[in-house]
Amino acid sequence: MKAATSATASGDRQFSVHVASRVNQVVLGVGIIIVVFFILFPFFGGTPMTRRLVDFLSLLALSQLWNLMLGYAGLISVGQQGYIGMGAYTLWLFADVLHVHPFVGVIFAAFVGAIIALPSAALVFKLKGGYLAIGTWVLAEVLKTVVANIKQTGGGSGVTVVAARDMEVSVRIQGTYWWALGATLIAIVVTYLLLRSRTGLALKAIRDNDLAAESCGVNLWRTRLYTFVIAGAGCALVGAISAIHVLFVQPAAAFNINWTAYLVFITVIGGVGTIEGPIIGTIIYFVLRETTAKYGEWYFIVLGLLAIVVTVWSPRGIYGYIAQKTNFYVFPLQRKLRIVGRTAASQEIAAEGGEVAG
Amino acid sequence: MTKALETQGLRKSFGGVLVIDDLSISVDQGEALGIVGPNGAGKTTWFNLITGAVHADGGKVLFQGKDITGLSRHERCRQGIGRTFQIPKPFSGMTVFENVLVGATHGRRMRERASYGHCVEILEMTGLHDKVNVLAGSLTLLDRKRLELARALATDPSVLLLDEIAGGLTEAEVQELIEEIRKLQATGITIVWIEHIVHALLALVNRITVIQFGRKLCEGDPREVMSSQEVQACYMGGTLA
Amino acid sequence: MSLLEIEAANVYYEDFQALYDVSLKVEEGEIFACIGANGAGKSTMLKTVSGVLVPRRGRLLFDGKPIDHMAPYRRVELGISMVPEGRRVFPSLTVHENLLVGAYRGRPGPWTADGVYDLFPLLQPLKKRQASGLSGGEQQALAIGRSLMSNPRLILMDEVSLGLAPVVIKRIYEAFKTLLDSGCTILVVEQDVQHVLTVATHVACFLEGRIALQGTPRDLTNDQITAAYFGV
Amino acid sequence: MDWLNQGVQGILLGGHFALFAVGLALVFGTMRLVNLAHGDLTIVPAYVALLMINAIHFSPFYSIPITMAIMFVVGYLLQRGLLNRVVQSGDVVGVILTFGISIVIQNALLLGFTADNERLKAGTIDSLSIRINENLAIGWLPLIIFLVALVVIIGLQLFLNRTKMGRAFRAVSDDQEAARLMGINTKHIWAMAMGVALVIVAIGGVMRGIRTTFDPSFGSLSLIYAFEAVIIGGMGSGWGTLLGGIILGLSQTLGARAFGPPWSILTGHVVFLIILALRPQGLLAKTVTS
Repeated sequence: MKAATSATASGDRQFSVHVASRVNQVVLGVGIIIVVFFILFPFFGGTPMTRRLVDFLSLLALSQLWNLMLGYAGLISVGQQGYIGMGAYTLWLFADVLHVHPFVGVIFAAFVGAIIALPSAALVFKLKGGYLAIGTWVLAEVLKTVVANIKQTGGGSGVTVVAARDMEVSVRIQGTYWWALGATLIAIVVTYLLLRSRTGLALKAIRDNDLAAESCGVNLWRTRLYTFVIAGAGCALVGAISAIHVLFVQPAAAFNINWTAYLVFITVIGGVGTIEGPIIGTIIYFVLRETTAKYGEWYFIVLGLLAIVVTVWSPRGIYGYIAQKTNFYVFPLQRKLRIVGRTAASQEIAAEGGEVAG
Repeated sequence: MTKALETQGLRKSFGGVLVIDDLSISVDQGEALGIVGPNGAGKTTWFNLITGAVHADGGKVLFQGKDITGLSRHERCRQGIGRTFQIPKPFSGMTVFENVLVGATHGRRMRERASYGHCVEILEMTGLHDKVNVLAGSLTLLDRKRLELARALATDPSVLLLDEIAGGLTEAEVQELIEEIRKLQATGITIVWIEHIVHALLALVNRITVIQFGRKLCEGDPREVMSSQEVQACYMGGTLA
Repeated sequence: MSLLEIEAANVYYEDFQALYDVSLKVEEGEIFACIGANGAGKSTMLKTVSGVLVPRRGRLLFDGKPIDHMAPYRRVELGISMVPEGRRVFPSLTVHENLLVGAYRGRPGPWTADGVYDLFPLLQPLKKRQASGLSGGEQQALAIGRSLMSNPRLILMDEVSLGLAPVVIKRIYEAFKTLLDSGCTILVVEQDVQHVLTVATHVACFLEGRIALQGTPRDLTNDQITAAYFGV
Repeated sequence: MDWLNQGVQGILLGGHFALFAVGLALVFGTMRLVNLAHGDLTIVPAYVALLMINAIHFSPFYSIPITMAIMFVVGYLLQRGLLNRVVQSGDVVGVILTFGISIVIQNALLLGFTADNERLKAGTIDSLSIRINENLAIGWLPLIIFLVALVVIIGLQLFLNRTKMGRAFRAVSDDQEAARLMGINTKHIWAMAMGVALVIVAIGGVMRGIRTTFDPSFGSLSLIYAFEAVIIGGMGSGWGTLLGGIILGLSQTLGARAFGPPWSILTGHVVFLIILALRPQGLLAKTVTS
C-alpha cells in the first residue's frame, strides 16, 4: 500500500507516477493497526473467538485468491475444494507419516497445491467459460475419489492428524490462528503486488478485452496459469491449516463443494474484481453465519438467494457499487501519471491538438 | 532485400463463404501501403490472419522473412507487428496511461519503470497527454482511435497495421492523424493502412493494393490505381465522380 | 400518412451517439435509399427501425402507430422485416428451413417458399443444402427470401450488395421490382451508390450520424451526392 | 462372460446418463448457458414423484407424466423469470447464478426431505430381469430406461428437425439476433428450451428414483456425469450425447470389473479426462467450436 512514486527526467520532460494518494497513507496506518490487532488477538480474545477467526481468515484468504482468478483472469473454477482437500491430506502425510512439524508441513501442502495446478490447467484450459467451471469440478471429484479409495489414507472415513492432536492445545490454536492470519496476509499482499506488477497490467487488460490484450503482446495462457497456480497453492495452504484446526481429515468434508459455494457467495456479494470485495463479503458471510447458522439449511438458502439477487441486479457487488460512487479504493491500483515539464516539440503538438479540439 | 511482411497464398473461409482466397501481398521495408476494397472484401480478415486473431485455412505469413504462421498472437506482436482495431477495443477499466503501459511492458517487454519515458513520449506524440489519467472507457471516438494507435506504438512495432483508423473522424481530425502517421513513417516504421477515406490514403501511402472477394484485384501507384475504371467500379459500384 | 416515420431519433451505443435528430418519412410503395460512408449511421438507423436498438430520444411511427418500444418480433408481426448486414442466414439450417423460419410469425400474404424459389431460381436446387455451404450471393438471395417469407409491408435491407459480384448485385436489384409489385416498400442502406440510385425513388445521404441531404435522385446532382457522401 | 455382463450393464447405464445429458446440451445449445443447477434439477422430479406417491399411493410410473408437466412449468418460469436476465451477460454470470440456484435447491430439498435415502417403490419391476444365460441377465428396469432414452433422443431430434418450434430453437442457437429479426421471441424460446430440458430431466429423474435410492446430495454427480457425456460425445448432437453416455457407462462398469467397484466412478472420470486431453471437441463433433 506504500505510495510508489517514481520521477524520471529525460531531456526537459519530467513526470512522475503515483499509485496511492494521501488518503491511502491514512488508510495504510489504519490497516497496520488492524493487522497488529489481529496479530495480538489470541492473547486477549479468548479461545472460542480465536477459533472462529481461524475460519474467518481462512475463508478470506480463499476468496481473495478465487477473486484473482475470476475477477481478473476470467477463470471460473468451482473445483477449489480439490486443492483444499489435497492440502489437508498433504499435511496429514507430512505430519503423521513423514513426521514433519505440522506448522512446517503447511508449506509443503502449498507446494503440492501448486504442482497439482499445473497439469490441471493444461486440461481445463481446453474448456471455455462455464464448461471450464465443470471441468475443475470433475478434477476435484477425481482427487476426492482417489483419496477416498486409498486404504492408507483411511478411505472414506478419514484420518486423525495425530501430530496436531498431540500438540499442546493453546500452542495449536495460536499457531493455527497465526498461520491463518499469515495465509490471509499473504493472499492479500500477493494479490496486491501481482496486480501492481507488469503481470497485473496484463491481468487487467485480459479482464477488459482478451483479444486486444494478446495483440498488445500479453501472453494470455501464461498469465491465466499464474493465477490458477497461485490459487491452487493458496487453497492447499488453507486446506492444510484447516486440517490442523479440526484435527481430522475426511474426504467428504475436505473435498466438499460447499467450500467453493462459500467462495462464490463471498466474492460475488462483496464485489468481483476488487481486493476490497472479498473482505466485505467475508464479513457479511460471517455475520450471516453467526446469526442464521442455527437454522441449518435456511442459512444456505439465504446465502444462495442473496448471491442470486446480487448477480442479477447488482453484478458488481457491494464494493463495486461503492467504488462506482466514490472511486475510492483501500488498495489503490491505478497508476496516475503526472507530466511536469514538456519538450518544445510536444508543446507544439499540444497546441495543434488544442486547436483541433476547439 | 527481405520484405517487411508477406502473405503467400492465404486462404480462409467462414462457414462456406471463402473470405480470403489465395491472397499474396508483400510489403517492402519502410513503405506505406494502402489497402482498399469494398466492405466485406476481406481486408480486416487479412489483418486478423497476419496478427493471428484468426487462423488461416492455408497459406503462409512471413514477417521479416521468417514464417510466423504457427506463432501465437502475443508472439507475433512481440516480433514487431502492431495493429489497431477498426472498432476500438480499449481496456476500458484502465487509464489511458495504463493502456499504453500494457503495450510497452508486454509487447516491448520492458520493465515497467523503464518504460514510463517511452510511454510519455508516445502519449505526447499521439496527443493524449492531457487525458493520461482518464479511464479509457470514457474517451471520445477520436481519442479511442488515438489510443489504439498509441497502444500499438508502445509495443515498438516495425510494421504497423492500421484498420480504418480515420473512419468516423472529422476532416480536421483526419488531417491531424495523417500528420501523426507521417511522422511514424519517417522513423522507419512500415505502415499498412486499410482505409475507406481515400483522400487520407492518397496523402500518405506510396502504393495501394485493392482487394475484392478476398483476392488481390490490382496494385500500384495510389493515384493511378484509384482513378482506374476497374477500381472505381468495384469500389463504389460505378463511376460516380 | 407515411408508412414509416422517424421523428428526431437520437440513438446511442452505450455512451457513443450514433444518430443525431434523424427524421425521415418512407411512403408506401417507395424504394427509399440511405447512402453514406462507413460509420455514417445508416445501419444504426435500420437497426432502430427493426428494434435491435432503441432511440434514447425521438419517435418511430409505423402506419401512424408508435413502435419505438416494441420488441423486434412484434414489429415483424406488424410487417417490418429485416435483411441484416452480412446476411446472417442460419448456418446449420438448410435453405428451405431458413425460409420456414422466416415465416415463423405466419403473417398472411403473397409470399411462400415457392414464390421465393421463383424469384431466385438459384435457390431451388440448393433447397436441402446447409446454408453455411452457400456462396455469398446465394446466401444474400436466401436472406432476402427469408425476410419475404414474413410477408412484410416494409422490408429493410442492410448493405445487400456487400462483397457480392456485380452480376449478383444486378440480379438482386432486379428482384426489387417483383418485391414492389407484391406490395412491399423497400428501405435500403447501401454504400454502392451507383446501383441504388438507378432504382431508388427517394435518397437520404447520411453523414456522421445526420442526414446531410434528401430528395429524389432526379433532384440531386452527382456533385451534391459526392459532397454529402464524403463530407467535403 | 462376466465382462460381457458388465458391458451390457454399462451400455444400459449409458442410456441413463444420456437422458440427463441431453437436457444440459439442449440448454447450452440454445442459449450458451452452462446450467450448474442441472444436476440438482434432476433430483427434484424424484421428490415431486415421491410426494405424489405418498399422497395417493399409485405406481411411480403414473407419476411421470404429471412430474413432466410440473417440471416444464418450473423450467419455463425459472428461465423467463430469472435466467433470461443473464443469457446475454456472458457465461461467468450464468455459472454463478446457476451455482447459486443449485445450492438453494439442494438445501431446500434437505430442509423438506432431510438427507435420508429415499426410493420410489414400483413393486416387483425393479427385481425382474431377462436371463439370457447363466452369466448374463438384463434387468427390465435398466432396459426400459435405455429404451426410453432412445425414444427421447429420437423424439428430440424429430422435434428439432421437423417442427416449427424446433426450427426456431435451432435458429436461435445459430444466431439469436437474426432470429429475433425473423420474428422469433427469443425469451419465449429460451424458456421453452429450459422447459423441454426439464421435461426430459423429469423422465430420467423419476426413473432413477425407481432404480436406485437418492438423496438431496445426488445433484453434483448427476451434473458431472451429464457434463462428461456431453463433452465426450461432442456438443450439439443428440447421438453424440448418447454415445458419450454409453462410453461413460461402459467405463464405469468395466472399470468396476477391472479394478474393483470402488474405482468404477474414477475410471469414468479418467476416460473423460483422456478424451478431453486428446480430442477436446468430442468424438462426434463436426467442427471445433471456437
